[in-house]
Amino acid sequence: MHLSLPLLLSVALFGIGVYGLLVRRNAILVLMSVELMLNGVNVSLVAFDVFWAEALRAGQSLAIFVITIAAAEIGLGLAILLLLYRMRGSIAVDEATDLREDPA
Amino acid sequence: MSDQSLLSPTGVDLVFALLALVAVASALMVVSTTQIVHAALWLVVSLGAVAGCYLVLTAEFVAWMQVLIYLGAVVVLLMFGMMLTRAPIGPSDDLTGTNRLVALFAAVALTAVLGVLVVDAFGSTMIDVSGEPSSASVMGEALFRHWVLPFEALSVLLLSALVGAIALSKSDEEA
Amino acid sequence: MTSNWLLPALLVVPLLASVILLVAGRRAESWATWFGVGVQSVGLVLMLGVLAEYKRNMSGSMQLVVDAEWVPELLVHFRLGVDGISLPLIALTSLLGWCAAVYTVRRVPEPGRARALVGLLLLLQVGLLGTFMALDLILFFLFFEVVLAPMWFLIAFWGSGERRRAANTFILYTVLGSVVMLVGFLIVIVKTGSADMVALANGLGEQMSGNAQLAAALLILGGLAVKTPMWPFHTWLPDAHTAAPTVGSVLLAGVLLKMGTYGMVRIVVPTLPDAMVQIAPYLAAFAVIGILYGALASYGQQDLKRVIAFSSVGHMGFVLLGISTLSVVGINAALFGNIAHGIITGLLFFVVGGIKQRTGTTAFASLPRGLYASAPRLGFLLGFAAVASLGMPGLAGFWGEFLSLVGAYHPAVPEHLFYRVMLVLAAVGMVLAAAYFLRVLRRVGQGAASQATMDDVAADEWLSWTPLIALTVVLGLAPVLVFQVTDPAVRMVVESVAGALP
Amino acid sequence: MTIQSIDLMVLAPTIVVALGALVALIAELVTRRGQVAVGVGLVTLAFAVPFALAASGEQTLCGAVDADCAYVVAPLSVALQLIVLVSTAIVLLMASSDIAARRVPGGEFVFLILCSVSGAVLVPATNDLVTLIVALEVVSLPTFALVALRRGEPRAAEAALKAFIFSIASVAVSLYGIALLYGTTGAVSFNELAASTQASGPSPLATAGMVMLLAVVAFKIAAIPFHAWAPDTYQGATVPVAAYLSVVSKAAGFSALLLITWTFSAWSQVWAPVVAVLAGVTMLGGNLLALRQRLAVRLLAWSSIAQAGYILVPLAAVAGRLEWGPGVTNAVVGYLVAYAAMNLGAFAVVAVVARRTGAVDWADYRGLARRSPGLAVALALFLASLAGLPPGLIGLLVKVRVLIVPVGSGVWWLAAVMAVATVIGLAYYLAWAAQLFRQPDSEARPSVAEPETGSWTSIVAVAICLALTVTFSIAPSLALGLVDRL
Amino acid sequence: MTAPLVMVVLPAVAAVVGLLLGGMSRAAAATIAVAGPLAALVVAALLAAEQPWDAPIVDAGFHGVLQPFPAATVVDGLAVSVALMVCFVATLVQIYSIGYMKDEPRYSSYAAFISLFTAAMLAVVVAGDLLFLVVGWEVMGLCSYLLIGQNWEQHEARRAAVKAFLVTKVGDIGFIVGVVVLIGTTGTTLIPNAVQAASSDSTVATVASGLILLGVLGKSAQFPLHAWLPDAMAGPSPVSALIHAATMVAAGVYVVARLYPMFLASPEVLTAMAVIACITMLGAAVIALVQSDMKRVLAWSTVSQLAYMVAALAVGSRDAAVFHLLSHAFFKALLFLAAGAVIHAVGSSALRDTGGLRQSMPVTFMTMSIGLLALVGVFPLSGFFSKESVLVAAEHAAEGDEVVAPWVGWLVLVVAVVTIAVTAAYALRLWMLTWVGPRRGEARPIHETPPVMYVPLVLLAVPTLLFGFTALDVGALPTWIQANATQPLATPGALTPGLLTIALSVTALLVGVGVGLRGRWSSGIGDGRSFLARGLGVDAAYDWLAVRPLLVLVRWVTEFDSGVIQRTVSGVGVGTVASGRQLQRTQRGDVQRYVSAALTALIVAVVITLVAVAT
Repeated sequence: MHLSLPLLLSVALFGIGVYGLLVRRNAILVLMSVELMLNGVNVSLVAFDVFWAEALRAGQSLAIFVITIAAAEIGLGLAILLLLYRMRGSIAVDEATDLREDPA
Repeated sequence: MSDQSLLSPTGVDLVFALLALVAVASALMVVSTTQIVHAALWLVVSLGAVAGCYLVLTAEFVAWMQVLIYLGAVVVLLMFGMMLTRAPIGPSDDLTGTNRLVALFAAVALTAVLGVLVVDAFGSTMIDVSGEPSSASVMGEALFRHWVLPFEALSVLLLSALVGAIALSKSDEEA
Repeated sequence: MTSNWLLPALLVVPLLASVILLVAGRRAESWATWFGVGVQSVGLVLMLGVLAEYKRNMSGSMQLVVDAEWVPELLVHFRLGVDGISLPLIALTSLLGWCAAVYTVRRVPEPGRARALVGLLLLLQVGLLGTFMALDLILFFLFFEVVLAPMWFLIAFWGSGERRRAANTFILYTVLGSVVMLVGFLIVIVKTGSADMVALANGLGEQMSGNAQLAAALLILGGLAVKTPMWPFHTWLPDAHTAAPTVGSVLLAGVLLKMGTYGMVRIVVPTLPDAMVQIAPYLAAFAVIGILYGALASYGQQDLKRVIAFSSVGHMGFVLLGISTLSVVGINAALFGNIAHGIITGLLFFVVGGIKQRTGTTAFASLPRGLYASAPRLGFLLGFAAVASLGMPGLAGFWGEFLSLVGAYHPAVPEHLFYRVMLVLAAVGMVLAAAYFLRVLRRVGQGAASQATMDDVAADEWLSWTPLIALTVVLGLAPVLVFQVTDPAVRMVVESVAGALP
Repeated sequence: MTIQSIDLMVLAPTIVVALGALVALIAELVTRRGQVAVGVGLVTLAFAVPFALAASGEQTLCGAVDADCAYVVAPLSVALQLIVLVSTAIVLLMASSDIAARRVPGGEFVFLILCSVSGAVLVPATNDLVTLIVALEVVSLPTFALVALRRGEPRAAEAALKAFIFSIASVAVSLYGIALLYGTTGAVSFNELAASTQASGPSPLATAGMVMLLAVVAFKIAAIPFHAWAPDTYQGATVPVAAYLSVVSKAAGFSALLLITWTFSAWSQVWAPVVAVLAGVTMLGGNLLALRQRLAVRLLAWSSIAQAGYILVPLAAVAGRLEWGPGVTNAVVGYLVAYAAMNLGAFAVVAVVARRTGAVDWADYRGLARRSPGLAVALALFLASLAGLPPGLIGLLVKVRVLIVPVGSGVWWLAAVMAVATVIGLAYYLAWAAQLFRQPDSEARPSVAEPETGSWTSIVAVAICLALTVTFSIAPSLALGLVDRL
Repeated sequence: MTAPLVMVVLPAVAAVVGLLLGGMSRAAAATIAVAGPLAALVVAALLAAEQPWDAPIVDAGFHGVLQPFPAATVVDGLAVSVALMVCFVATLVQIYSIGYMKDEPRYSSYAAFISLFTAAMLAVVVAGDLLFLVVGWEVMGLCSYLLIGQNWEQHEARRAAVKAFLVTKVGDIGFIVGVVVLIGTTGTTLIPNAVQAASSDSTVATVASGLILLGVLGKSAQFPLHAWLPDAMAGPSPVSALIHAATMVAAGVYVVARLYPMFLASPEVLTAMAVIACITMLGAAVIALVQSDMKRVLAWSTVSQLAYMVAALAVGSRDAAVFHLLSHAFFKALLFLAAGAVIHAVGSSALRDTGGLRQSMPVTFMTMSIGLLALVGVFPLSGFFSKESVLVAAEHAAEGDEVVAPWVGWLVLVVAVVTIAVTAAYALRLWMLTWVGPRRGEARPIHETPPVMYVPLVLLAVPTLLFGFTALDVGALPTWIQANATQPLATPGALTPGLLTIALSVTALLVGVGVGLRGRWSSGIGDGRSFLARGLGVDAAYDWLAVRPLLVLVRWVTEFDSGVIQRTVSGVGVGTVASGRQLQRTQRGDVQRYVSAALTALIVAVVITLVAVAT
């Protein structure tokens, strides 16, 4: 099959993830967008892995690691945003601006 | 592998393209829907489609991992997160911030640049997906023969994420 | 040689002393100033030791050399030495340091904190002496920088008026200069693989390509020009002087400025002769602009300290003019001018500081008239220092300026006609210098005394000022005391330029 | 299925640290005393140091045969490991007071920090992109928890969230870069990649991948424009955690950058200009933004951004006539060593002062020389070192060492930018130092808290940093020649 | 130490001692003050008695510029004769000052400055080295500043002092540069060697002597740098006597005489000197005619008389110039001291306050009359002979016997003769307004001055009366002056009067006296504000040509400094901080914007790198 197909899928997922990351206000939606980005990466990795088909299976191995990393990140991320929710009563990312420059 | 033009699709191509279309469309829904819960559902669809793609690409093990971890764990976690933060069930207008133009620009630019580059580099490259799927045993061998170190490091990562999450969730009660 | 410990000792003694003051805690406040005098006296004795060990007949070569590898990664050696070019400046530094210490005993400026003040003065001393002793480019740069922080503290904490602003301008401007200089140094080091100033001067530097020499020379000169200060890089000086406490001004004008011109003679001229020959006429032009500009600007100032500060711009212009001739006479004149300006302007700032202490101001608008009447001795010293500063023959200020002119008549570079025009303009500057100093005397010294009497010069002031007064006269009558030391070394420097001349 | 034969001794530093993390967690659970965890942490780090030093020459995890082994130690990596281990020990000393005061849970804190360290010790010895990116994640992830672990500070979560989001975004970008590089070369191990890059020039796709790979590094070292999280996060975190982020986390970032640039040294035309621009923008921007800071930690945050810019300079200079080599790495490592000592010192003083008086604002430092002369003098020295002004000689010398690289390779504009940036930097360091020695306000605010138990450990941290800074100033070769000595 | 050096050092020591022991008793100060010049006088006399001397140059052995103090001295007739005169006048001035400055609180510094002044003048006189010469030259300028400004409580004195210093300093630009040129081209600082070398090259001679002439114009108060001298009368009268008769103004003429071979090598410079001298000579005399102040009359007279000397130098007769210098020193010192006595008695130097003092101050009257007669040039007083020698020299030049063109000789001759008439007129006017007629001014008892003041007058009257006769013994004075000279100049005998010149001068004198007797002088005293009285507007010219442009420059520079240079520097600082503030606006706390910026930058970096790598 065409290598470019999975690659284009990967690019599309990554791009969509970037958009969501930058635009979604709810922190959980942001986390979801990140998952999309990582999936984009993984599609590439798997496709290239198939393409090169080398012995170490580096692409697929990394894809598995990325999935694991994503899980860990989501876990911790949720903990952080729950904390945020406890502190602020909201998980709107763009409202968490207590820490900022104060150009007087 | 023989060089073939992008415009002469094979059967596998069509299957993959369909799955990809589903994945992309539902991904778009994830980032644009006005209901948080829907977003989670669309995410499930998208990730499932991607898992299908992996299967087409003969990456069997990765596909199972995708289903297990993502659909089984991550999405569930996210659902819990929604519940705990009392996410509204109905549609809400304020899910998208004011950053839309910049975000759109960044996303489109990134997609365009990478898309052009990818097509430029591999536009006519074919891959062979008729071979033996890389099953759990294949991947396990690769992982434990060569990727022990990152694997072990990941265990530290998971553990620390776990402990961190626990510590954070109890941190205020003790204070 | 057995007396090689002298130079390191000159650095270590004040350094240790400042550390002692640092750790001594508040109980040191009571004895800090006396301690300072003691340490500076030890320094003076060590200095006499250096003078005794110094072989005048070998003035052209480095003496009392100390050399130890320090940071091999940067080719830095802890390399010290003294020759005819540096000896007078080292002596001047020791002397002015002593004078400042004596002056401080009874006159700690507001807000007190004698311990910190003395400690900083001693640290300053380390940097100043080190700069004049260093024989390694990086080491030179380090000592060059050591001076900054103490001086900044002096101005920012013991100064008056807009002291913070002035201190910040001082340090930021001069640091910019020294960073630029550092880049020049690094070019030299990278291109030659050596940071040894002696080796570089003895031909290693000339091996650099023309463009590299030019770039390095421009950068180094640029950095040193800020310190000198050369017009138009002088802006930090008047503010710093106006704000600085008396001892700060004395050391600033007396020694700090000399680091710039010293660096030119020590490093740029012998190491980068080809470039120097190209740059020299431009340097001369800047020097002469500085002379005229300094004089005119001095005339327009409304504050005694600013007048003297701008006069320094003019005087250093003469020094630069001397250097720019690249001739034996000119460079000797420059070195002499350095010393003379250090002594005389040091004295001027002491006296002006005395006036400020008594009247609380240095602004013409509020200064009482008739100092000659209200405090005749102080008035006399003001007149004496002013007259010496305006280049009266028979006093030290004259020789540097006059011989710069002589040097400019026969520069080592080919642009003779240009230099002669510069010569005439510089001579005009000498007259203008007379004009603004007479204005000062007329405004401050003369006139019916608006304040009946004022405390005249006190004993401790006499003690700290007398060496300067005496040297002003002695060097005015016997400039050879300096020239016999500088001349052989200058000849070595000029020799290295000779090959670069077309 | 044969498990890869591994030489565990080579991996010992990482293993020791990871095990130590568990021990610390358990010890706290058992004893219910956070200080015990700190003690375990310190002992762990002390154990790890000789293991790290034991590696002589170049060793791999898999024995000498396998050049593609995932873990390779060389003097350069040992030096970086040492920086990480010693710095963490100092951070633990600083944090000990927080733990004693129950501001943070001791066991979890030490566990998380040691987990992160195990990654940081791993990073400089990794030998492929997969392990590298995983190790970097191991460094990062626990730190977000550490940032959020600050009881009684409502903004801690916000601080952690910012770092977290920034981190996952940049990691995703870098992962994509890795995917692209893998796709174009078919390799992830550094040796193969190096061979492949030497064989052919960068294709457009590889170029894009290369640049994207740098994102995670830029995030870790907080280089502009990947810096914006740093000031906010530092401010929200406890001071020791901020110190950890600014030194250890950065050291890991630079370790990664060194490995990446070494691997792709044949493609320096791709990354060197990027790094150069990064360096220039970071130096200038960091210093400019620091100019008007009045909160101690925030100022140090911007300062450490600027400092990262300086450390980038030698690598950036590879854009000119210079090969990647010891001339570059020694400058980077030398600066990192000095930076660790002086920056941790500054943070340590801030920690002590904040704990004693609750002071976070600049104005609270006014008259510190009166109240605690020792602290004031130490802070002044650290600031002078950061500024590169004697008596902070080591700070000056490493700047010289760094500056000499672009001068030697003819990247003039970078040298010029560094010169200007240094001058701007001087302004705020000095302004802060001036505060210390000013007369205290007549209406000085009453000190919020009296000296607490356990704050002596922070003082020890200050003392260690002071001793290191002074030692380095007297014998700069210890820092500048560290790699050559290993 | 050599005798000439001792001569310089003795008064200098007196000055230093006087300054250091400022608080000592008045008597001690006076003793030291008189002792200095007196000792120098003794040394000078001993030196004179030693003639013939061994070597013309007493050399310290150094010729380069980097020498120990450049103390080479010359001992020749020229130096010794002038030195004798200087010491003599200075001693008398010091003695006179004891009385004149009786009520002066700052007497000791005053006396010390006079001693220093004497030392400086002696340094100029005996200097065998250009640098030594410069030192004496400049210190003298300083002392004149200090002494003119002795009464610095008064605005006039302050102004005059600064003016004297600055105007002469302007001339000194030329002087210094000239010396630099001389040293630079000849490579030596020894005067005889340098002069010899320079005179062999007419370009160098012209440049160097032209430049040095500028200094001479300043010091000797020649047009256009003369305007300081009349104002300098703000100083005490003894100071005027010293500065404006015997020392400072003479120094200019003396230096030309010292460097004369070089000047002779440049007819252009001599011609310029002649023209300047003629303008100055007649102009100053005419101005003297309308002055309302006794001392100002004498001051302008000094300017005019100095022009005679410069004219003599211009027409090739150094000896005539020196002759007139010496005789003028005596009678002008006498006149100033006498005027001082009158002021002392009357309390004012304005001619409107004098008149009819003949009976009350007989000694002063007699001596001042002798001085005025000498000034006018009445036989057989010294002024007659010395002025005749100048006329004779001009006549020689007119006949074409000298290096300058004949017209120069004619010019000098004619102007000098005319000036004699004017001189006679203003001298007569001064005499009549002071001594004859009714007493004007406030009525107060007038007494003769104490002996300490009138004895010096008498002592000065002696050489005024008799010095001229040295010219009668054909060749005696020229021989003396030229004794031991390194470069012998004119033929002896030129100083004796000639028939033609006697006829001309006597005629002119009679005309002048006639005019003087017919004038109704007492009516016009006191306005002193006519164009003439203000010195032909030279002050205004200074003002417009030098002072105002300079002040404008000062303003420009000051404004440029604060407005451009300083503002640039502080602008950079302010701009830096401001840009920091602008950058702070990018840090609003919204992490999504942070990441947006980072990713956008990343995309830009990717694109740029792609383009850069591709090209």
